[in-house]
Amino acid sequence: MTLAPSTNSVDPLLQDIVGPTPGQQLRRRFFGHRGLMIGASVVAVLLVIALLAPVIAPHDPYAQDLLARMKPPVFLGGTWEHILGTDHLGRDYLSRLIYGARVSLLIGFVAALISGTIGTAMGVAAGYFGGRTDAVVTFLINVRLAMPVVLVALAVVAILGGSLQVVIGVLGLLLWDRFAVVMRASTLQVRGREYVSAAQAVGASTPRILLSEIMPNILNNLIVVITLEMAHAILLEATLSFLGLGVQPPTPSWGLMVSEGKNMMLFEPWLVLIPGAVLFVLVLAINLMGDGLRDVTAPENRS
Amino acid sequence: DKSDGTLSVAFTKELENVDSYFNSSREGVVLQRAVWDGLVYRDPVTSEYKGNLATAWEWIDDVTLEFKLREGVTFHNGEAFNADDVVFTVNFVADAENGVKTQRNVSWMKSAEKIDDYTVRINLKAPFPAAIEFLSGPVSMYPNEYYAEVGPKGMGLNPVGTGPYKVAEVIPGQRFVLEKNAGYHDSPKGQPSIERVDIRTIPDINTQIAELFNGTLDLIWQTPADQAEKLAQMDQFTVANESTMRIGYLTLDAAGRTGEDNPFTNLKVRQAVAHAINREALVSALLKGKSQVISTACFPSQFGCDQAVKSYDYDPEKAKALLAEAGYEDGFTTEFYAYRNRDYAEAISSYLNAVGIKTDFKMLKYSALRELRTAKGTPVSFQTWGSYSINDTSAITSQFFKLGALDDARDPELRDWLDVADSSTNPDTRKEFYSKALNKIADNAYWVPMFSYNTNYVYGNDISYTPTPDEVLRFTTMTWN
Amino acid sequence: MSQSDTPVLELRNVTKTYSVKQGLLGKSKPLTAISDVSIKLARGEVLGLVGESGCGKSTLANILLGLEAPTSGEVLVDGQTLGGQDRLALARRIQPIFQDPYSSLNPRKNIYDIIALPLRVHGIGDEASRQKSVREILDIVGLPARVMNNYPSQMSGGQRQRVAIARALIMKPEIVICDEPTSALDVSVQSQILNLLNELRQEFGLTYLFISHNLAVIEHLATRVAVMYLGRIVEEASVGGLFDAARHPYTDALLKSVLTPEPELGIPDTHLGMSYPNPIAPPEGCHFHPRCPAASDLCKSKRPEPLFDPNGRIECHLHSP
Amino acid sequence: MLNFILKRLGLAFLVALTVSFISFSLLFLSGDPAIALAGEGATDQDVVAIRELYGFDRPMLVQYASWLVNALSGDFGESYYFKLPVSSLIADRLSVTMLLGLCGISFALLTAVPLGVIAAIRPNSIIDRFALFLSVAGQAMPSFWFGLILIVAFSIKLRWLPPSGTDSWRHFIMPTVVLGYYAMPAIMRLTRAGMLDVLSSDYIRTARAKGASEMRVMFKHALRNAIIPVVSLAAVQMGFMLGGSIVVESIFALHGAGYLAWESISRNDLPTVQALILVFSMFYITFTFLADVLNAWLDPRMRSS
Amino acid sequence: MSQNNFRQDIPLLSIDNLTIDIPTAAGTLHAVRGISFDLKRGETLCIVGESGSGKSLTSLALMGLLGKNITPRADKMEFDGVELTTASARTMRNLRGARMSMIFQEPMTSLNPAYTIGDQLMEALTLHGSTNRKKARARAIELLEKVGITAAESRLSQYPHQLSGGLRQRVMIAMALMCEPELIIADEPTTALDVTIQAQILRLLAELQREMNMAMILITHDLGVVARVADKVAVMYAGELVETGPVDEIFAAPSHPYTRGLLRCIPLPGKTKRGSVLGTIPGIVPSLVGEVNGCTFRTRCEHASPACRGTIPLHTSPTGTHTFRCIHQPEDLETDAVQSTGANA
Ligand SMILES: Nc1ncnc2c1ncn2[C@@H]1O[C@H](COP(=O)(O)OP(=O)(O)OP(=O)(O)O)[C@@H](O)[C@H]1O
Ligand SMILES: Nc1ncnc2c1ncn2[C@@H]1O[C@H](COP(=O)(O)OP(=O)(O)OP(=O)(O)O)[C@@H](O)[C@H]1O
Ligand SMILES: [Mg+2]
Ligand SMILES: [Mg+2]
Repeated sequence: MTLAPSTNSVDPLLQDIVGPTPGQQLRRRFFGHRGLMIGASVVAVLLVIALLAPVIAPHDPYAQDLLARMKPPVFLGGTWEHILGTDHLGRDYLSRLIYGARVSLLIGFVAALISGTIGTAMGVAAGYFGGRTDAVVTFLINVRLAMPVVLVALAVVAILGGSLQVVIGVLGLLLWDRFAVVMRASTLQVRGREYVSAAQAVGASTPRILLSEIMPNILNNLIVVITLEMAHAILLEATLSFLGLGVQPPTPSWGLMVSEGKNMMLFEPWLVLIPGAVLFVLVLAINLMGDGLRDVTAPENRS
Repeated sequence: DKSDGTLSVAFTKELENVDSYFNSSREGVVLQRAVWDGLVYRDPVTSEYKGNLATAWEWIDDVTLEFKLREGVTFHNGEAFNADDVVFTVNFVADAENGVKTQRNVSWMKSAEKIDDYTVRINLKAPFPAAIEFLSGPVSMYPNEYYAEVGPKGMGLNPVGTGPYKVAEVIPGQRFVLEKNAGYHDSPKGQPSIERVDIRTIPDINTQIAELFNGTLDLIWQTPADQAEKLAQMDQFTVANESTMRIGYLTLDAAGRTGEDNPFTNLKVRQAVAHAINREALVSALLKGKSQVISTACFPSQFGCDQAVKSYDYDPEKAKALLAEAGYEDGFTTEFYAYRNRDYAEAISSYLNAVGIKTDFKMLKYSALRELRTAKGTPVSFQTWGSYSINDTSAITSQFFKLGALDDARDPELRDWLDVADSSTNPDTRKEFYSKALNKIADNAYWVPMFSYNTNYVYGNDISYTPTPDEVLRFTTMTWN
Repeated sequence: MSQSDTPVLELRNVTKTYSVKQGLLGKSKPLTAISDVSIKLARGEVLGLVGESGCGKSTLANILLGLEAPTSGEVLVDGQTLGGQDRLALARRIQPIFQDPYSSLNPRKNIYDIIALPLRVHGIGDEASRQKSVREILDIVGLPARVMNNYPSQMSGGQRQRVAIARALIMKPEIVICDEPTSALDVSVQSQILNLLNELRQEFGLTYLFISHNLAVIEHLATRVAVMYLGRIVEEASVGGLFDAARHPYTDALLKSVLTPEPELGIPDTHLGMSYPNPIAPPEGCHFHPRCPAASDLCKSKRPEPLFDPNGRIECHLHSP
Repeated sequence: MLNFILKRLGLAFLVALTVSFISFSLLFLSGDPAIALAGEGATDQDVVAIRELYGFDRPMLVQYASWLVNALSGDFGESYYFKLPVSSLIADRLSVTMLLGLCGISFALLTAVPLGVIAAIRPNSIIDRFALFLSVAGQAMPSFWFGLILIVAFSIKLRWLPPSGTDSWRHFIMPTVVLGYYAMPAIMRLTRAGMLDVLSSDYIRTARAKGASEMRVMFKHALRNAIIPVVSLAAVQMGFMLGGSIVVESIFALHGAGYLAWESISRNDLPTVQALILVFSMFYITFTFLADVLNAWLDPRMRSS
Repeated sequence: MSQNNFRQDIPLLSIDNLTIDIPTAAGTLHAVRGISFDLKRGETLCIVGESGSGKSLTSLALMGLLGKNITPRADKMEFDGVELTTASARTMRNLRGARMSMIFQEPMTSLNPAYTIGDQLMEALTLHGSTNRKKARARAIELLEKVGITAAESRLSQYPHQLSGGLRQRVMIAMALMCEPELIIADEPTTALDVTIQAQILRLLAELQREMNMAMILITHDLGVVARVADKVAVMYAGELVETGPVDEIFAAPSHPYTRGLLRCIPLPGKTKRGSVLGTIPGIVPSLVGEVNGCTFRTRCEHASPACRGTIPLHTSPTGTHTFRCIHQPEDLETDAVQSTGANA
């Protein structure tokens, strides 16, 4: 009785009883994850470039000069006037790449947002309400998965014409499947937890339970899927543009640039290599970010 | 290769049906000229008409043509050629019910009748001066018994004609193998010398070039200018360039179909557009080769295509001034449509942007654009027309300025003049009225004609070939070196 | 007070049937999780509910909490059917404490938000008065006020279970449904929680339904005990009556199986069979007969009728009237 | 089991029906098919004649119903462009695509599964990191770009492989790689995750406690269980792959169904596009169905129910 | 130390100063520290302790199943003369399953779902010997009958998911016994089971052990189980053995404050007054990451004093079989009987 345990506060054995908050842990893991940091920084840099495009770009990306077509980049014997050379209409390649970042990021982001909204609503509803709702959603997911994405997207874009809005809309309406699948599974998992029953037993309304008990606990998965689907949308847009049914010229899209450069691929391979490489780096960075986020948020989800 | 006597050729587009009445593509024309013959033949160099399956012909009246047929000609399947074949073919294709795809090529004919085994008459619906031209082009003669049996589908899979080449194999859309017709009649087309022609569809130009490098292709054509230029720098290939009848032009919504207040209803705006575009630069930087800047709404070699019309030189300042006069000091924004040659269209739209006409660029599939133009019209669109290689102004100007669905000018006076020119049998009257119409089109800048197209032919040095300006690949005139 | 004869909580002939699917697309079959269960809870008593895993204890608790609707039968609170009552009103009177202190607290919320949730849902008080209530209840369950800003992951199992108790009690309910509240805890922590529950009951006059498979705990805490087997209550009696003189062979086996820390005693022989029945296809007759050491032919064919007597209730052919 | 198969078939049929309706209505919105049918350079008379000939003025549901009834008997109508029965057109092209898909999925499985297993056996090792990098990088590589690079490298610069065509097995190497690599990361990850999961499971500990050798533990006890989800994934990927063959076929000029699809879209060849969407969906549906049956057989828990 | 049988004088298993350190992100986790005990043939040792106290790690270390990145250290860890710390992987493999086997806690997940019961049972035998399948099958049937499974023959072709938890645990026991091992380690074999089944399984295990004269280590956190099954008891707290001794001595005269606290925590039917206040051990188990010194129980101990941070002596009873680790003499602890309540965290 002489020494009550709680007064023994300097004892080293007692140190770690109150650990860091989940937020602190998350931050620590976040900054400790190399892939995540690399991916996030690259994405951040590209984002800044995209936002500041008018300031950074050395030339007007639309200004053509038919007398200076397909000038090679500086490292292949070009001039500093056009660091990455010019395209088949004599437009500055670097400036077009910089403006292209806007297109890719915009498409990735908005398409992921649209599909995320659709998929999350479906997935959460299926997971939470189960029964018939679940059956319908599962069926819809099956139908969606059975439709060949590239083919359907191409067909729709061909029909409606390839404006930026149409491409974003088509991708947004096609890529919700993974959201629905993941959100359904996460909701199902969280729904079985006893704190949900506790909230129900307290009399909390369904919207309240969905918003304050379920959503915060599936948000991490949602964020991971958003990043991965963003990458997916960006790649798909590039593919559509490559096949000639994506966004329309003169809008500089990287996929379109590859497609345009493709014609001279055998003679001027850099026309294809440069935009493809930038596209690769962006998608790689987003994927690294998504993977990192998954790593960082997963253990928390388990405990 | 020369070693195995087979010439490997690439087509870029998939050909829908080898039956020449049921496709509308250039590739189809190439095969048509190789596999079938027409009654008449026009020398592509001299433009002189010669007898082919017919030996002589004469106009009985304005609407009746009589032909004497060549004797002793047989089809590839052994069927003999005679008046029955001509009568059957003409009656079949002239009947709209049978769904010939290119109605314009055949709809001027009413029927055919047999006079005797080697004499036939073709009856026209109305006087049609370009009849011989058409008969020397798209109208080829089919074997009546065989065609009655298999129809267009069977003809497409297993074509039979009288031409210099027999079809040995067809994989629809992918591959056609031709073999020399050893018993080819004494035709003005000449006798074939190359044994076999192996045609594959390779849509991608890079792949075509790569195969050319690898020696698995001997000849490619319609090669884009930039690539052709590079290939010409290499020793092992010959690059030949020939002009074609296709022209590129802008059609402007002068009639206000997209809205009464459309800027293009204003003549000054249309003229500003014409002044804004540096057509010389387009030709020298993008099209290259034998392309030329044109100012009339037809291809210069076409009958009646008067070149002495108003021409608009590149003058952006003047364009801006005209726009200001028209009340568009700050320019305006308009939709700009195109369906092919995205790079040309982009370059054009960029010129328009430079003088203040901001374009909202829309690239559509041909059918979608055509539907849009038919239904509502478009403010500006970049169009091209190849006239089916028919060397007559009626094949282009009359197609678009007679108040049809694609007529953006909708000028009744033009229609009347063109009607006269199309149906008159007097060449001078025709010339006069075409000239009047073409001058009015130019003065009013209904169209902004831009340039004519050209075609590149790239082939190994072991082949000799001289391409013709009608953009038809003629295997008969090719030889191994 | 008339309240003394009306039970605060009563189940009348409640049956709950789930339809379960086997495999991805298998046929769904009915599974009767609880069948024809009737119990009464008088004010201030602790009804202990024991039974094997899967016998329907949690299902029963969920029905009482309104989390599941019974397939048939009635739930009455103060003599009134549950279905007609307002869910919110009900939530004020009946609150749960769950088994797993890890999954019963939302890991994304801090302790204050977790405990204050019932107040928010019911719109009680303003933020300041809620703060005060939470502080009070934390004190009552023996947690320092500073844990309010902690997250569940920063606390031990015992502490979490105290948080769960605080959440259940903040609305001052009359009835607390404890579904195995200590079985996930180490014994050294279990006793703390049991003491706390006991204290709270005395202080606030709570009524407990206490579910556990640990008979020692039930004996320590309960005033009355109900024994469940495969969805049915097979015996019910006062705690003294049951532990001193079990009547149902299953209860008997249960009691025998309790291993007390008495080294001089060996491992008991329960004489039970091993064939634990499939709840989807329960055996004919008495559900327990395949394992019962005293089963007769009658038990195989005919289900025993429940017998009510002053000792409580028994459902066994050995004790039929 | 039979019951399972029947129900699964019913579901598959419903999915196929829905897909067919969506694809039909989608393309029906595409405007006037008569113009597409007439082709470039047709005159107004041509278009009018064609519209009447094909009866495009009927209500959509009527057209769908008649199309569906015919489709059920394998008649997808006639291609607007080729004037040939769509079914025979597709049948001609399908073998290339199927072969390509088969090669692609085999390539993906043969590289991804071993890599995933090794990565799981040695987590955090160099091989694991390499595999992980490969999977992230692989997923980021645009396949059209990858294909073009391969052509430049192996056909033009090195001249090892033919750039296009289907004449020999060498023609299939690059398309196989380009088609297959995209499925690799997912399969690799799933194998790795499945193996890791299984390896930390209690029954693996049991097997080790019995004295089983590491090889036996890995291949007899672990892989058998870890492979079950991979089978489903491979089926899904195979379905996607056939849909993704559009890009590969257009790059390598393979005249398969994917290329036909692309061209048909460009040509507004409605019946062909409709049929192709349905055919690709049917492949997906069939593969997932087969995978489910295979899984049911591989996994005793499903087998007995 | 005075048993009667001559062979049993030599311990089958002898462990001295077993230490297990686990590298983690936060630092080294000193999960098990300085554990020593001996076990003879036919003897049952129960290791009891709170969740996370290192019971399973100890048993896995014996089996050589700790995994690649955890290496146990010990002055001695001998099984029938074979030093386990230095034994080759092959030697360990030959021992495992054949001479020492293990039963795990989770009957539901410890069997491979992809193979039949028969396959898995027979594998245990065929892995270690010259037996053919037929003999292995006969042995499997024999053992299944022995563990009380009826219709053993037909069970062989069943899959694990077709059996209930109790049956699976019996299969696990049968599997552990296939090669007639000399040592069997059961890690909480009944925690997942219902009380009635627990009693049945424990009874079965004890019978078989006696019959085959095996040494058994039974791990549990249930003092009731310990009391009924054990010959010897080892009480673990936070990675250390705080008290060991013969079962009757431990229960009659628990010495370490933790052992005493534990015994006070559980309500004893018939002894503890119903509804009375139970004894408690306030506080929580300390983290073992980083430097660990002194008595780890001091944070929860009612007798704690600053001296508890220093070296802790090991007291041995006069009989020499009962030991415990504490700075206090047993007599000092005897006097204190105050029960702390739970509300002082
Ligand atoms: N949502 C549900 N759907 C289908 N079956 C269910 C559902 N919930 C419970 N069951 C089944 O009902 C029966 C009773 O389950 P319940 O959870 O009430 O048992 P329990 O006595 O609480 O068991 P435990 O001691 O393991 O918690 C079990 O067979 C269970 O599988
Ligand atoms: N592979 C590992 N990596 C990191 N820590 C581990 C690992 N295995 C065990 N531990 C930690 O070592 C400590 C002892 O674990 P052990 O499994 O031996 O406990 P136990 O006494 O068996 O507990 P229980 O009664 O819960 O089974 C625990 O704190 C545990 O978290
Ligand atoms: Mg339960
Ligand atoms: Mg353990």
